This record gives sequence, structure tokens and C-alpha cells, in this order.
Amino acid sequence: METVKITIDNKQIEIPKGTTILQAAKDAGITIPTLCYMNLPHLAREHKPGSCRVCVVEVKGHKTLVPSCVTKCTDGMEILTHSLRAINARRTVVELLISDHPKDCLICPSSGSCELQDLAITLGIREITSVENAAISTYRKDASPSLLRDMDKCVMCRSCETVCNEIQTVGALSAIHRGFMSVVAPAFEQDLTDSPCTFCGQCVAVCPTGALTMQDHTFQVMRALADEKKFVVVQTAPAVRAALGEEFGYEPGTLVTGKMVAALRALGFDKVLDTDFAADLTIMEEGTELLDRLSRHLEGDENVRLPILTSCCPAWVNFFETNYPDMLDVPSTARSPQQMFGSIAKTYLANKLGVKKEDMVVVSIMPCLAKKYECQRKEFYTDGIPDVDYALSTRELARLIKYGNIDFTSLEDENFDRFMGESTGAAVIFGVTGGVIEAATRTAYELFTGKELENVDFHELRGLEGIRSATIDFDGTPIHIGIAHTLGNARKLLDGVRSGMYNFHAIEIMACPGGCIGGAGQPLHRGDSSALEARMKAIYQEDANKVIRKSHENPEIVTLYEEFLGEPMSEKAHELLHTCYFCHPRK
Amino acid sequence: MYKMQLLVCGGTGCQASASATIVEKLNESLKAHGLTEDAQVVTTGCFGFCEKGPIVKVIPDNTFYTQVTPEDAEEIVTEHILKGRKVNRLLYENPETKEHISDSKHMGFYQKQMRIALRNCGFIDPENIDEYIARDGYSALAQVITELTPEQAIDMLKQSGLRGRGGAGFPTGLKWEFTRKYTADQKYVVCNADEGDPGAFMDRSILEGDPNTVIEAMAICGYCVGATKGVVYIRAEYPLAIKRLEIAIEQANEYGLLGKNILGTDFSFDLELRYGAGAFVCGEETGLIASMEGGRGEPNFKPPFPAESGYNKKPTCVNNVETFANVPVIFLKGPEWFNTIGTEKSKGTKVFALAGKINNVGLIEVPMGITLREIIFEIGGGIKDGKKFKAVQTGGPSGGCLTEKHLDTPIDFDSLLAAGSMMGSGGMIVMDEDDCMVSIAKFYLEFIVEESCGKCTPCRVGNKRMLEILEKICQGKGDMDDLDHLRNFAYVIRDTALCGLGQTSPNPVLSTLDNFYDEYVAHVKDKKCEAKQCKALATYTIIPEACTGCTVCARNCPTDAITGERRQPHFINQDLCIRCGVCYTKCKFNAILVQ
Amino acid sequence: MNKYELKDSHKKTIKEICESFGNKHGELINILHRTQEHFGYLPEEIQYEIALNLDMPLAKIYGVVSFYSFFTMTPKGKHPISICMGTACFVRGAEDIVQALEEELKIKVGQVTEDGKFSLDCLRCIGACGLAPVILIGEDVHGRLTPDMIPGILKKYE
Amino acid sequence: MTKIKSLDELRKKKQQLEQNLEIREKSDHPESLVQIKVAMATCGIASGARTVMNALVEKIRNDKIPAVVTQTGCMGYCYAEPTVEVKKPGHDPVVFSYVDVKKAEEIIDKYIKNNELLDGILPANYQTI
Repeated sequence: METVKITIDNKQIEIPKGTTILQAAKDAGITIPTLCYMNLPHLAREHKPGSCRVCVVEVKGHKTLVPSCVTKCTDGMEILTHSLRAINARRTVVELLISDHPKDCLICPSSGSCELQDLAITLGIREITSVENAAISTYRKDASPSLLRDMDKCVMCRSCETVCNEIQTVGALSAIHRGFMSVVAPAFEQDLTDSPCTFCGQCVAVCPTGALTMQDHTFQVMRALADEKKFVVVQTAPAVRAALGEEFGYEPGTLVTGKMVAALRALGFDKVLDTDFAADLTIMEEGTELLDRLSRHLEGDENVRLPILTSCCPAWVNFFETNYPDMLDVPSTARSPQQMFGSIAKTYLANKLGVKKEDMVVVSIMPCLAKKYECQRKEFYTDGIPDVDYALSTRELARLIKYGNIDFTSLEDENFDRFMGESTGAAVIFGVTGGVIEAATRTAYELFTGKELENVDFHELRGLEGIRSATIDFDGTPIHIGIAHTLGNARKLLDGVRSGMYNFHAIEIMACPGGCIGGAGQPLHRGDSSALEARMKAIYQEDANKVIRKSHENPEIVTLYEEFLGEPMSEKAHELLHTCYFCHPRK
Repeated sequence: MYKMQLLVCGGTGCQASASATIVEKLNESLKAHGLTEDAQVVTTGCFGFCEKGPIVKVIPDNTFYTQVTPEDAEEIVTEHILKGRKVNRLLYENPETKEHISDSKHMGFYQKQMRIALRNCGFIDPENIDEYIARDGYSALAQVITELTPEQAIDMLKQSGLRGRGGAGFPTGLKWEFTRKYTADQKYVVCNADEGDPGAFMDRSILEGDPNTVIEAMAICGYCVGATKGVVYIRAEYPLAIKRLEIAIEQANEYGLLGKNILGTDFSFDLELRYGAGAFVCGEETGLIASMEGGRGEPNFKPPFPAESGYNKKPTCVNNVETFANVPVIFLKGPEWFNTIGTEKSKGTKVFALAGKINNVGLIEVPMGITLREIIFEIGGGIKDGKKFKAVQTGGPSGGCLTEKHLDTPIDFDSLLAAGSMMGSGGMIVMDEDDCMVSIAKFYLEFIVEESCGKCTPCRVGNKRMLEILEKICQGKGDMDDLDHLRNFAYVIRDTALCGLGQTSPNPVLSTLDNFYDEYVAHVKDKKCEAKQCKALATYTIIPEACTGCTVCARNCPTDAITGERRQPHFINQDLCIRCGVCYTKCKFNAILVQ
Repeated sequence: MNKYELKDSHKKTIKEICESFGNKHGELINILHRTQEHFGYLPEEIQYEIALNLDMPLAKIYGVVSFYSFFTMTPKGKHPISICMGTACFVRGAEDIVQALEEELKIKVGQVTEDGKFSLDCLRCIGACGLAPVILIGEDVHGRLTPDMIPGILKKYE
Repeated sequence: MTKIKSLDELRKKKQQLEQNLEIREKSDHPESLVQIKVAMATCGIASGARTVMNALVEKIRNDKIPAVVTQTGCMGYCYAEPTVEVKKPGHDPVVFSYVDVKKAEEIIDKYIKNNELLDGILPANYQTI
């Protein structure tokens, strides 16, 4: 490997050719502050517009300071990262950013996790040089069901633009206007609801400030909990238990299922139940649908459309409704686990517990921001009442626990309540990319072949690669499976299907990098891909720990069909567990 | 065979003053007098002497008529063409001796000029490629592609010492060599014709007056760097230049001087146009490339330089119009010839758009090394209305304001930089005692704030903050700390902005702070604007002796600050006065004193 | 369903313009130029139609339209007035001309008169510095202006 | 328009086209050329100055004489029209009288080419500018 020798802050080091000053400094143990720089190694994308100018350093022989994130080291380069000139410039730049930023940090949703705030602290900024009543660029505020946009707080790092366009290929956001008024926004600064936004929330996950944040429903949930007339049921998604601990100082990948249940109970939820139960239910319905289409296809039925696409991910549902209106009959009609849980809770469970449907409040804890939008979709209202009332993110739950003064770390593990608290390993892996299709395979295999599946671990379906494919042998019938995570990869896969390049029987798609473990409602990992890997490991660990690992073997599921639903895809099941899709092309 | 020709300036300035109608009238008149066989009317590019436009030049006796109106056409034909008598009243009058000068060669405006880039402007019909060919047009291209290797040609250009005329003065030959060095399946030659400096119009004049020279040079460049495609990125606000360029490209294609296998060689070169859409920042080459690709014209970090990865991520050689206009001549006359013109480090000539408070506004081309004094007082004919010279701004929003003490500095890339300004693309605005330098700095900052792309923090926010400080100073609310803040912001922006335009954007402020510090202090401490430009700093008083008590001022004052009995001298209450100046404009008796 | 409704003939025009540039994203600015030339301005529904034809995000198109001062989303007056704000014009009193025009037309820069006759905009140097200060009314250049000449000039366009 | 296919063709083309620009090129540096002025006031035109001028222009082009033909107002020799003034570089101007087409050709052949004087020279009684 070709190397270059440089001197950085009077230290001589040798580094590979092509290394940036920022990386070289990091290797030498020197921290250079950054703002617009964002590394997403798990997506093989480095966002470095070199525009915030916070990371400027002095390089001998250079007329101006240079941005360390984009400047590559050359042989013999002499760098001073903290010369007075560099520090003054950096401070002035941050001062300028703050001068065009609201000063409501006390009540900002990002207070405490804001990179601009961190910079102000690191650089010790106490005063802002500007004239009285200096202009602050202000923009239209937008509150969508999932996301809040307060672009007055935008620092023009444009990470959200990169994520929305290049990673997700959603194209809802672009830099608009120019100069002092330039900002990232949907076309015409319209509402996100009118844009092609899918509410995946990945923009929120990368926003360094409080410009893009999530809708906060913690207050509504607290109010419901305090209302004695309400019977508040909570469900927790699989990916939450693998990440919640991070908010309380645990290493990424620490499973905190038991503590989470205990905390929820301590918060006063009347029933602490599991979305995993509904995930098993999803497999029953979606798996049956897959088998149905598959068998008809194998029998030569021309009208059957394959591949079947998973439909658990609400951002993905939004994405195909917007971009693939010609393929609305391709995805499975099965609702997502969150919504299946809601409709069963407010019918079967309410009835069983003797609770009036109107008095029941279903709260879900989700790694996802699009779930907030999903539970507000009109199809998921029955008689004017939503099946799921509030969807909280993992981060909101952590806050709720903190508000409740619950010492999370010292909680004893507890178990989910029954009914709707039992789940299988197949349900747990819904939390990672490839998990849904693996779970479906476990059940479909047995139903299709009528044989018992010995080894339930389909390693060929796992991993973090953006687009994966595998062929599973269904006892002589090869089943082709495609998997994509991030919407950009979904688009590539779908375009390939549309053009006939791919020939799959079933496809799983998750909008977020890594699947739900990388959801926008999870603790922010700021591009640290090791966190994603650890969460993934934890999920598969939880799966391995489960006694039952196939959805159709979940005893509660068996009971539910016996007592209430009858068969998968029955009329009742259709009414409560399936949905239809709407065409709303947007650009 | 025509015995006489009437060259009529068809530049934008003269067209604005009805030069097209003059052409029409001249033709009508020639026809009426049966002279269509003898004399021909030719529309040419800009003569440069815009102050005195429209210009009509009669050939072969070289008579230079100024400020011609359509009504003068008949007289020119009957007197001059028919009877051989010059129309004296249309001749240029020497402002000092009041003598009428017939030959432009004897006019101060032209005497010190040397025309290389503008050699054909005002001489040939830009819409007729034949006239360009007759002036050795395309010979340089023919010679280069049939007799020289690209390396030899690049060497010649390097020897000539030609530096980019667009701003920073990077050696053109080196730029070509860099682009040549990279291998790629496709390379591009780009002509930057997005002239954006307010008050600069040299590129437009070249394209309007001699579009073929740019086309020829781009083809030469294509041969040298190994590109087969060229793009001219031109401002949409230049419709005439676009039209003439389109005509020239079409004609060159028809002659096979563009297109496949030019002059029977293996070299092929195609040219297309891209339109700018009103963004100053697209003058920066990476911004220009972003715009050419159909996006927001935001500059990108260099390296990679366009020579390595430019338009469509392919090696791209970007030069501006004036740079290209020099290229064919260099190959025709040789690098040694070019080398003899100019100063040690800046060879050749430079075109300037001379404007502002000067007698002879216009486009001039002078050898490098000429002094500002020669330009302003000899070519420019001195300051308008006999006022006192105060400053000259060069380089547009990237440049600075130079003063009296710089008047004898020989002008070249490096000396201007050393003086705190820059060559820029060649705007040269002269200011007199009535111009407030704080307001001038504010004017340029307003422009920068308006035109900043908004990508990097220092330019996006920093310039806005500087502008706010300047506004505060002009309002009379500044304090001495503000001057320090201005300086700090200016230094940091210069040190940290992303692109060349951002880095040079504080120059107008810095140079005025350096050269006119006292004026800033007067604004801040004494709340005074000597030039009386800052309205908020003026005091309006009524001269009792001159006031007739007509009450017009009192009736028009928006704050009722003026009181007084009818037919008695009025009085302005300074506490109520908002310094709007209405009383001053309304008073018919010059009784309002502004201080 | 769609909030953007355009006449079919307009849709056809836009389609033809986009096709004439091969529906290439790289030609967006040329397409916008041609479209604005045809319609006079680029309202939301036209940008939406271009987005459909080019199959690119509307936000990106708006990002480009809002970046360049040449593109406008509001219709201009019958006689668009552009005031040159180049340095030469500035030092020769362009600001007074702006003021005179604003007073005379009773609109601010960037607006259109109520009767739709005139609109007022500033632009960068048009290169007629010899005639400074200069305004453009439609295609006509008026130079060497003083504020008191404004009413007379406007009258010609009534 | 036909394509130009080689360097030679371009050169030929240039030579053809040059003529049209000739008078402009010449007017750019008149001091090095023979300057011929034809008096073209009413009296001159009446006595045939226009034909004379045409003949001069024609012959200069054909014989490739480095000369420029301009017209001028009445020289004051109304009795001797048409009159033609010739100024060779470094010489005083000479005025020829009663010039017709034949004499015009002689002026070129004899005076301009060989410095021979002809009959009918008028005394130059003023300095032109």
C-alpha cells in the first residue's frame, strides 16, 4: 500500500495515500470537530459536502484554511489542527451558524442531542457577534403525522437531502432557494404530506440539530395512563428490546426485554403485550397468501401475480403507493403486525377482558416513525376509533421511563402479560432485514411440503448487504427470494422486477438500513455501523433462545384461530387483518 | 465591388440606442441616391466607445461618427458618401481642445489601446464567417491540427505566457496540459461565458463582435486536450450574443470547420450551447459545471479539479471567453510575439469595461503594465463633470477599491492582487468625490448576499452579517467595535469560504477598510457621510434667506417636522426629521441645505 | 385526486419540450428555459408536469427553479420592467430610478401592477454601461435616465 | 456553402474573401499606402468623377497596387474636373486634372508604378489634413 508521511500537530505519522486530514487526525488521536460530515459505513456512503467549514485546519503553504473532511493528505504535508487561526475561524463559523439559529435550546426537542449545541460547548462560545435584530432565516413549519420540520434550525449540512435522495431515492427533499434563505425542503415548501415523503424518518435520524424531529406522543400517552376510565394496552416491537438499553447506557446489542416489560408495567400500562405475537399472526396470513399464490402459479394460473412483497413496513407501503401505482396488486394484503395487534386487541381481546372498545387505548412502542403515520391511516379506523391509538418510538419510551423516574438499570426482569404476549423466534427476527422472509419461510416450508423443518436458521437470508437473494429448496421446488433494505435498494430491486431482470417468488423490503433495528425511532447511532451489527446479533440471539421458533406453533396463535378467526385468510381474517392499497402518485 | 463601407456598431449598447434603425435608414438613403453599388452598410460588433454610441465608421477614409441618430443617416449619405464631405458635427470632439477629430486613431480613447482579443470587434460582420476567414480566421486551427502535435501546441501556449482572463489568472497552457494528462473516453472543452460581474461586459462584446474566434479557439483547445465536445455556457440575458454564436456555429459547421474530420484530419469537434439562468456563482468553474449538468449551480470542493473530473465527471477544460479570444492570434503570430507584450508575469493585453464617473465609458483593451492613471485620465478622458477622482474598483465583487496612491501602479494580475484588489474579469468602475465608500462596500455585499449560493456557512451567513453591520453604519448606528467585527468576519470568510468567489467576497469591504478607514470612522464616530450618500447621516436645514415660506416642504413632510408661517422662513425640527429628503426634492427655491 | 390540473394542450406542449431534449435530467435548465419562454412563467403545475415527464423529484426541480433568478413562478406584467443594478448604473443613480419607478407604479420590486401592465425587477448588468443608468421595458432599452424621465417613458406603454 | 476540406482550401478561400475586407484593412493603416482621392462634389460627379473612381478602384485591385481610393469634396479646381489627387508615401500630393478612364489608368501605370509624371498636373495650393 502506498503511504504518505505527514506532520500533524507536530506529530509525524505515516498513513495510506488518499487518507483525509480528518481521518489522519483521528488515527493520531486528535479530534477535529465536524458538523456537515456524515459517515454511513453500513451504506457505503460518506456524505461530505465540505460546506459547514467547522473542520477547517491550517496547512502550511496553503493560502486559506482547508476543510479536513475532504482534503487528502499529501506527502510532507504539515498540518496544524488547533492553531489560533484555525480555532478563531472555527469559532467564528460556529458563531455564524448560531447567529442564524433560534436560541430556544431550553425547550428544543433536540436539546442534549444536538451537534450544534455540542460545538458551542466544545468551542466555549459565550457571545454571538451580530447586530441587534440580526436576521434569522425563517421558514414555514410543517407537522406531519410522523415528522416535524422546523427549518429555522437547519444548518444546511444537507445530510437529510442525501439520505432522502441518494439512500432512500424518495426525493421529497431538496435544497431550495439560495444564499441566506437556502434551506432543505419539499417542493414549494409544501407539507411533507403532499410530497412523496414516506415518513421513513431517516432524515430525522441524521439531522444534527432540531430542524427535523419526530412527532412526540409521550404526553398523550401519559394522559391516557392517568385516565382511570381508560384501559391502556401496550405492545412492543421486536427491534425495540435490542436497542432501548442504549438510552440507559448499555452497550449496543444488549437485550433488555425483561427490564422493558417491567418498566412498562411500572409506568402503569394495564397490559404489557408483545407485537411479536402479531408478527406470528402476520406470518400465518402472509405465509398463507404466499402459498396460495405460489401454488396457483405452479399450477399454471396466469392471473396470479408474483413475486409477493412483504407489507409490514409502512414507509415501504407509502413508497410503492407513490412510485409503483401499477404494481398495487403485488404486495401482500396482510396488515403490519402493529395494525394486526390493534385490530385483534380492540375486538377479541377487549371482548375477552370485558373492556369496552371505546375505553381501550392501544399504545405501540416502535423503532419506527412511519408507524405514527400508519396508525392514523383511515383504513385502520373502525367506527371512527383507531385500532392503534399512539405509536411511540424507542426514544420516546426511554424518555417516558425517565419522566416516570424509573431506575431502569436496577429493574428485575419481568414477563409479558398473556393473552397476546406469547411469541416465537420467528417473530423476533422481524426486527432485522431478511427476518420477515425467514420467518415466513419457516412456516411456508412446513405448510407447503407437509414436512417438519429441521434447521430453522436460514443464514443465506441474513446479512447487511443492501440487496440479497437466495433460493430455498422447498423439497424439490426451488423458491427464489429477494431481500432489500433501504428504499433506494428497494427501488433497484423493484425496477429489476418490473423490467423482468429478476424473477422472484417472494421479496422482503424494509425501508430502513438494517431493517427495523436501524429505524428512525431507535436510539441515534450517528453512522456507527457497529451499533447496527450488535443489534442484529442480539435479535438473532433472542431467536435462538426461544423454545418455539416457528410462528404457526405459537399456542396463542393456534387458540386465536380456533376461538375467533377460523382459518388464515378467512372472511373474519380478511376483515381484521388485511388491507388494500391506494394509488397516489406524487413527484 | 464596394468602394466604401459604413460600419455600424451592433453591440448591445448601441443597439439600445437604435443602431438597427440607423442601418435601415442608411440603406434606404443609399438606395434613394443610387449608391447601393458603391457603398455597403455592415453591422459589426462593439467598437468599445460606448459612451459616444451609436458609432458609425466610414471606410476607407476612417471617419468615426459618434452619437449618430437615425435622422443623421440621410446627411451622412448625401454629404459624405455622395459628396465626400465629412459631417463635422458628428465627429468626436476633443474635450480639451474642442477640436473635431475624424480618425479614431487620433482619439485619446483609442490611442493607448492595443487590440488582440477585440481585434475583429467593430471591424468585421460577426454574422458572416467569410469576413472572419478573410482575417486569417481558422488558419490557426488549420495550422495546429495539420502541422502540430497537441503537445507542441500546448508548449507554444505555455511559452506565450497566456493566463486565464476570467479572474485568478491561472496559466492557460498548464490548464490545458492538466486536462490532456487525464485519459477518458470523453473529455470536454467549456467556454465560460457566464459573465456575471455587475459592470463588466467584455465577454459579451467579444461574443457579439467576433464569435468565430471563440469557436476556433475552443476547437484548438479540443485538439490539444483530446476533447471532441465543446460547450459554451452563456448567460441567457445575452440574447444577441447567443444569436450570433448560434449563427457562427452553424456557418462553421457548414464549412466543415466544426464537426467530423475537420479539414480532412482525424480531428472532430462539436459545439453546443448551454444557458445560464441568472446566478453569479455559476461563473466559478465547479458551479458552472453543476449548472451545466442541470442542477443548482453550487461550487464543489477542489480537488478534483475539472481537468480531472468535471462535466459529467469527465476531464474538462474550462476557459473564459477573453482567454479563448487570445488563443488563435498566439498561434498565428507566435508565442514570442505575444511574449513581448505586457509585463514579466502577465503577458498580452487585458480588456476592461470602463464605467462609472468617467467621461469615456466603454470597452478598452490595453497592454498589461499600463497604469491606472493612463486608463482613467488618457483613455477614459478623466472624471465626469470635472469632479475629483476618488477610487477605482476593479475585479467586481471579488475585487477591491484602489485609490490615488495606486494610480501609477502598472496593472497586471500580481500587482492588483498585491494592492488588495484583483484583475477579476475586468470590470473597472471609476468613482468620484460624490461616492461614499461605505455605501460602495455595502453595494457589493448586497450583491454577494443576493448571489451567494448558500452552500458554505461563511459566505451564506457571514456576508449577511457583514452587510447588516454596514447597514447599521450607514444608518449612523455603528460603533468602533463594528469595524473590528467587520475585519474579523472578512478574514474568516477569506480563510474558510468554499469557492474562489466566496473567498474573495470580502475584498470590497477589506480594501475600503484599508484605503478609506477615515471614511468609516467618520460614519461611526462623527455620524457623517462626506459624500452625502447615506441619507440617514445627512442633516437637512432650511436656509432662512432662501426660504419663501411657500409651505410646500411642510405639506410634504411625512413626520410634520417642518413648521413655519406662510411667507415666513420655515424650520426643521431635527428630532422629528427622519431624513427622507422629500423637502429637498420638493423645494423649488434651493432653500434646503443638506449636510 | 391530483392537485395539479393542466389543460391537455399544455401537457402536450411540455411533453414535446421535454422530448426535444431527450427527457434528459442534465437538460433540465434548458427545458425550464424553453418552458418559461412558452408560458411566461413556471407555476407549480408546470413544474409538476416537467417532473412527471423527466421522472425526477419535483423537489429537485423546484430546487433548481428557486436557485436561478431568471426563473419566475409568478407571471410578469405585460411590459416587464427590469432595472439594471450593475455597478456602473449604481454609481450613476440606479437607486433613484428604482425609487421613481416604485413611486410611479405604486409597486415594489418583484411585484406586478394591479392591472397587470407592468412588473418590476432588478437584474445584473446588461452591459449597456455607456448608457447608465439603464432600464429594460420588454426588449426596449432606455438609458441615461433621470427620475423625472420615468413618467414620460411609462406613458408610452399605457 | 461547401465544406472546406484542407488547409490549402482554407487558404484559397481566404484569398478569395480577402478582397471584400481589403478596403477596411487598408483604411486601418493608410499612411503606408498610396492615397488616391477623387473629387466628388456635384461638379466632379457631373463631369464623370464616378466613372473615373470606378476605373481606379478596378485597376488597383487587378494590379494589386497598395493604394486606397477615397472620395473627397470639391478641391476647388472646378474648371479642371474631374480631378484626382495622389499622395504616395513620402511624397507631396499631386493633383491631376481632366481625368478620364484612360488617364486614370495612365496615372496608375506611369506615376504610381514608375514615378513618371503626366500632363495636366495642377499646382497643389493647400495642405490636406
